[in-house]
Amino acid sequence: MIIKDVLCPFCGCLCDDLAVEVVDNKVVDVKHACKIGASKIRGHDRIKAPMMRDDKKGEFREVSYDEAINESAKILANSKRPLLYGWASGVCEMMKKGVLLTEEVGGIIDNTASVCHGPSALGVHEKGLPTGTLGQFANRADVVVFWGCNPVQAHPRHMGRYSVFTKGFFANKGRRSRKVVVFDVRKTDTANLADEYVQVNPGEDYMVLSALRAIVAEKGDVVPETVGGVPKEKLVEVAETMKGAQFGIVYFGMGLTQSRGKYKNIDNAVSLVTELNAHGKHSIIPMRGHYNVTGFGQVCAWETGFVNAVDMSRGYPYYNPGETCSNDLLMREEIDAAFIIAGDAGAHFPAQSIARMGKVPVINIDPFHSASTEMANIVIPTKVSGVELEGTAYRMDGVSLRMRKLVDVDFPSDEEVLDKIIAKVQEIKGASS
Amino acid sequence: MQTVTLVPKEQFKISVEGEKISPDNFAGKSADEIGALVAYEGNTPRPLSELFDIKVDGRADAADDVKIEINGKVPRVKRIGEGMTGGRIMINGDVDMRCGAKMKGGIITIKGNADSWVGQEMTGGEINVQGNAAFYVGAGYRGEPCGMRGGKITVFGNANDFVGEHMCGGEIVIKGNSGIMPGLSNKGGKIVIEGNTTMPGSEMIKGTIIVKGTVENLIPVYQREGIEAVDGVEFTKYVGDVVVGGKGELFVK
Amino acid sequence: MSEMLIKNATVYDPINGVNGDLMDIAVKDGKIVDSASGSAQVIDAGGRLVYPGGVDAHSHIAGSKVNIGRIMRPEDSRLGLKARTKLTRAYTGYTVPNVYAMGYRYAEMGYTTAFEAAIPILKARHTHEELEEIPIIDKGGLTLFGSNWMVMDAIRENDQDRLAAYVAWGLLASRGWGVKIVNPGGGEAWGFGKNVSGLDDPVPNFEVTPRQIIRNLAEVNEKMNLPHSIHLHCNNLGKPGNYETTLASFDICKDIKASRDRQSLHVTHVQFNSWGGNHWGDMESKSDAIADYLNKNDFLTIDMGQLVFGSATTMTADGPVQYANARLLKARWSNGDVELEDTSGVTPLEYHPQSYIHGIMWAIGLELALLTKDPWQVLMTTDHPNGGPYVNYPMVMTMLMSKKRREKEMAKIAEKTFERTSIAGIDRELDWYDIAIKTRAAHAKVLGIIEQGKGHLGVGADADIAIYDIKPDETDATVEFDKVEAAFRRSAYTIKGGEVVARDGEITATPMGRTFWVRTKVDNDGYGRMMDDLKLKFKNYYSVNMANYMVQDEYVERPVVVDTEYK
Amino acid sequence: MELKVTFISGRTVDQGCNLENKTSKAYFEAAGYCEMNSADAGRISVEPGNNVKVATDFGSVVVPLKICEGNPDGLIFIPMGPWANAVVDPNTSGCGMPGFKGIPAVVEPSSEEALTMKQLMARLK
Repeated sequence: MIIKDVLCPFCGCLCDDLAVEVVDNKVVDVKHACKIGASKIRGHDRIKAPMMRDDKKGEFREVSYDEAINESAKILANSKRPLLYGWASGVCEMMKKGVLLTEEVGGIIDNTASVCHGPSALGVHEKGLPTGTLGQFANRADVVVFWGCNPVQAHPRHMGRYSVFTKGFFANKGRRSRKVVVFDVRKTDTANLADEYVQVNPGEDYMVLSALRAIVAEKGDVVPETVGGVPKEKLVEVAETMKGAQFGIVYFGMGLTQSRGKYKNIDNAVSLVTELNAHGKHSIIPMRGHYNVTGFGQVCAWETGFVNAVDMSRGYPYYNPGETCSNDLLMREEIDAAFIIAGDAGAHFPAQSIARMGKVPVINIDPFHSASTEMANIVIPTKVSGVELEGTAYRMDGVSLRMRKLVDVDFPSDEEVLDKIIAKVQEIKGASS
Repeated sequence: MQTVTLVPKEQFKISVEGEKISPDNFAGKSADEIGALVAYEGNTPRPLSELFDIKVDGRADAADDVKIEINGKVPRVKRIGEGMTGGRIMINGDVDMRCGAKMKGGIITIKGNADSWVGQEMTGGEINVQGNAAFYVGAGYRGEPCGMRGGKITVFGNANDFVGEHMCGGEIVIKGNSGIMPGLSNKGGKIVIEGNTTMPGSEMIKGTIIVKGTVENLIPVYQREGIEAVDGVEFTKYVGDVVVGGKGELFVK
Repeated sequence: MSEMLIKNATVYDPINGVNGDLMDIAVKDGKIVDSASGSAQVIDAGGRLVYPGGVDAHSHIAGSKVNIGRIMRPEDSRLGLKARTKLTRAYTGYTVPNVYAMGYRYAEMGYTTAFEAAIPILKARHTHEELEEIPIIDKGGLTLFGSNWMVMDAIRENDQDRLAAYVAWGLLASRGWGVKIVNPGGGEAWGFGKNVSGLDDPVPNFEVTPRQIIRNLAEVNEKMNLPHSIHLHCNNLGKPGNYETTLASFDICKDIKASRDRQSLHVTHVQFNSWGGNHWGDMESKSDAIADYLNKNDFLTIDMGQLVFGSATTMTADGPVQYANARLLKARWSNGDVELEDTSGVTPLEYHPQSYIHGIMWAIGLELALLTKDPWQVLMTTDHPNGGPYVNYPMVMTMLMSKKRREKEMAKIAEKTFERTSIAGIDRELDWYDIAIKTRAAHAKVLGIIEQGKGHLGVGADADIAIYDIKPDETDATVEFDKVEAAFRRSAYTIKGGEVVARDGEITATPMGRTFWVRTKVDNDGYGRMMDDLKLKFKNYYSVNMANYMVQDEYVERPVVVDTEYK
Repeated sequence: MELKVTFISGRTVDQGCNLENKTSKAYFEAAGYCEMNSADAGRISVEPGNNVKVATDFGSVVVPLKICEGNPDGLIFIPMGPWANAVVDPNTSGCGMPGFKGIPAVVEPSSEEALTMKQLMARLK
């Protein structure tokens, strides 16, 4: 059987045109996907059963789901400052349950954006986000800027489907309709495909953005001859290109969010784009990583008013990155339990943070053996969303789509596990109050 | 005059939200009454008496006549002195985040280091940090148009990034160095950095930043206005940020 | 099953002509019935004011615009905090509350129904995800069609059957209740940073005019026999002098016969579109001209879009106006273009009484309601959260009921306001019956949900009832406005579907409400032409596949589907 | 022989393909290496496939070298993952985000073995 119009559960592109051949409840072929998406849908070795161990250095023993769930609930219910982290490679239905569980246990919920596009949200708090859906950019953009992102490696179909090579209603010649500019600290594969590559010194993007804003505002006379390693004449040339666009789009990535200045880079980039709207139409959009990391931000915002890093310890939400993000808390050694689900803190946090996680009980909910599994006391395997489970995901531009189920498995879903943990936590808390 | 002495019973690992610790909340209260006030240790409400040894000498009706002395380090107690209108708090050690947030009057002295957001959104009063301060000295909450609006913060050591973000009034003095981007998007007030800093005054609309040490990465959107003396010392004066049509004054040695 | 008897109620139920009668109301299985048995739960209203549950026909309560407002404004979400309880989830926010506060606060004020005013079809799934999480109230939403390529192409090619087929398909795809038109054509022009300047300014690249868009959608709306009329946000919103465009927009639909017992045109938040003058310096109120038109024509209704001083988050599918606002105010700006369909913008702002511009806007909203004779023609809204958040409705209600209350507000407002408005000279004070019309009955009538049992207390209606702690015969609302406002802020009882959901302004139960949507059968060859065009647009221009586009049943768990047919 | 450089981490296709395959050799090969240009490699006399030790104020890691001429002089790259994490800056700059890019580092030839994901994690327990 070939299942058509399948959504890809890997990156924020959330491509929805895959064709997957399933024979005897097994994926045998994946068409139209990129190499990463195909690899994800074809699958990898699974954790076969729930496991527990008291000593993180010891071996796991297989346990029943009930035992693993009850133990997890006990740890969370008795914790004063539990961190519930991950949430990005799951569907929205389970994220809602995650917020509820966080309320129930008075913990902190934080998603993978905190090591990815968290600073982009902080930039949005400062300046907003003039953006649109990916089809808008595909149909119209004649100037395409990639800043600190490398879609060839991280979002392999992005340039083909949405941003560069695709033909649109107005941009009807595809690649030839568009001028492509890449800002980066090194000449990436994406830069190799660009019409213009601007090499910026590491950590000096902010100043380059400020200089471009000044030039766009015709106040370029104050700009010195070189900014952030870029000659002024090159900045003037690029500013003219951007100003001359009928429709300009800036895609940005972790080259901005993780470099010096962090969210201020996003703040400045949004300002540049906003100011460019005095000339043509301009938009900006973060290149989100996980296929539903955007969904977590949406769910968390409508549930709590805040986009991530929400501390529910007082019964109402408090949000303050720098204070309530995972790495803030881990580096302060405040956390007394960690619940890692649908995201791999172990593989993507700095070693010093993980070492601190090593000192507290860790519950890991994941279909696969990850680096977090190595740090865990309890491991609960679940379904792979978007392959074995239906549900909602938000593309990087905030368009939500329904993930399809391709094969049946016996594992419970994240949502089912969360439901059971919530029920058990309520039972424990109810008994003690 | 009422003097309240708090001695932490342990070094808290999990942060305690100590917004009740202020002259306004303590005025006229006995040790028992103060001990019954609740602070949250993580998600767990705990009476102050469980967390601190509490001693009260004398009595006062108003915050102005209350002095709180915290003997010991409290690097995991947040929000001390929040919203206080008068009186004094003396912290004989380090203190956690948001100390003196929304403070309106009185004096807080921190003998050790202050964690981030010291004097967040304060409108009056005085905070002295004798050690170092972390991030966002005198800044605002996320998304608020104004950070500090009035009062004075002095940091005798170094401060980290984003000093005085969105500052609308008041004065901040950093005796040591500051991290990147002090005075971001400020709309008023005065920041004096006696040591070195990086990228000061971006998007400054109004206000004054004086850097007595060296400036690394002067952001490329300031108009140089020539040499001007401040308190008898000559500085190069810049005006900007020109991108936002700013009239802020940046004095660089 | 469950029965309830509300005794000694002073009832105002305008749809059934009940005007302050002292009576009992019986409820059985969630509906109003003739009488109750002896085992019914009895609530003694003690002569207090009883209204049907409030209905809000135009409010921005769910979807991507609301959520970007939340994401952009953490400083708003730190307001209005209320910790969770065993019954309720945590509340956050003032202008952009979280989904829980959204439902709880309506219920606490005696409101039981609210309609989301703008659903972009491509993002409708998101809207419904939020609607599904809003507790207690019943909901519906209006779908955006005013800058849609399918719509404009069908109009340009003069193919109304195809247009109707698309509108039907779009309502189905978005699970929408009605046809919303925002700044017709302007959303497409904004795709390249431009706007349309008026009703006869052709939309770039599509060669149709806003006038044609309004006219064709209005005609099709009536041929489809939809419960609601078209719902129009006029061109040139937010610009001095725009009242002329507004009046001309009214005229487009003057000769269109409504297919049901309702208006054939609803124009929304008209406060923002009743401005005279040529620029900010000489801006003035033209509410008199608008009200005069309403007084002479009964084919249309409007809502106020009342301004409330303080913090607001403006959000609209009118993208260009939001860019202009944000630039003017140097405020944060979010824009949200939706491919092939529409756009949106969100920007926070603060309304200051000392700004005469804001003063004039404040006055216009009230003038529209007070100068228009027929209370059924002007609904009370704040265009939440554009004019200010809906939690201020009780204050607006007292402004309509009391000249003294208005005078108290006027004392705070810049004097120049009163040279440019007529509010100071208006003596009219609405009564309890008028307020019942303006806050529930007329909303239900305008939306076309009377048949669904909304907005009234007749037998068979939903048992959505608000009891307020006020005795109409002992209360002079023109003087005791503080008492009235307090009563409206916290209903003594809010009953939703026969269940007490709030008591003295505190939530007591959190049932989930239903969602209304419309399914229209279009059975002619226009449907085939529409599908051919649609498939082409998906193949070439949409960034999602057609098979993944339409909102699935999973997203509307408690639907109320109304079927109609295109003739 | 050592070279002062700036270190960044980031995504790659192969690292993405093995995100759910982290105990495998393929993941090690996809994420456990360091890229620099050939001029820099020449400066410390290392060849592709040789191990180098990357050290920052926050830790050190040994990984094999790859050449990428897109890197300017003085810039090294390790794909995001446990190997990069051994040397990134854990401090969150007051905004929650550790320093994954732009970290001053020193790189030198090394005769030590590169560790597997499991071995790296074991050091943190």
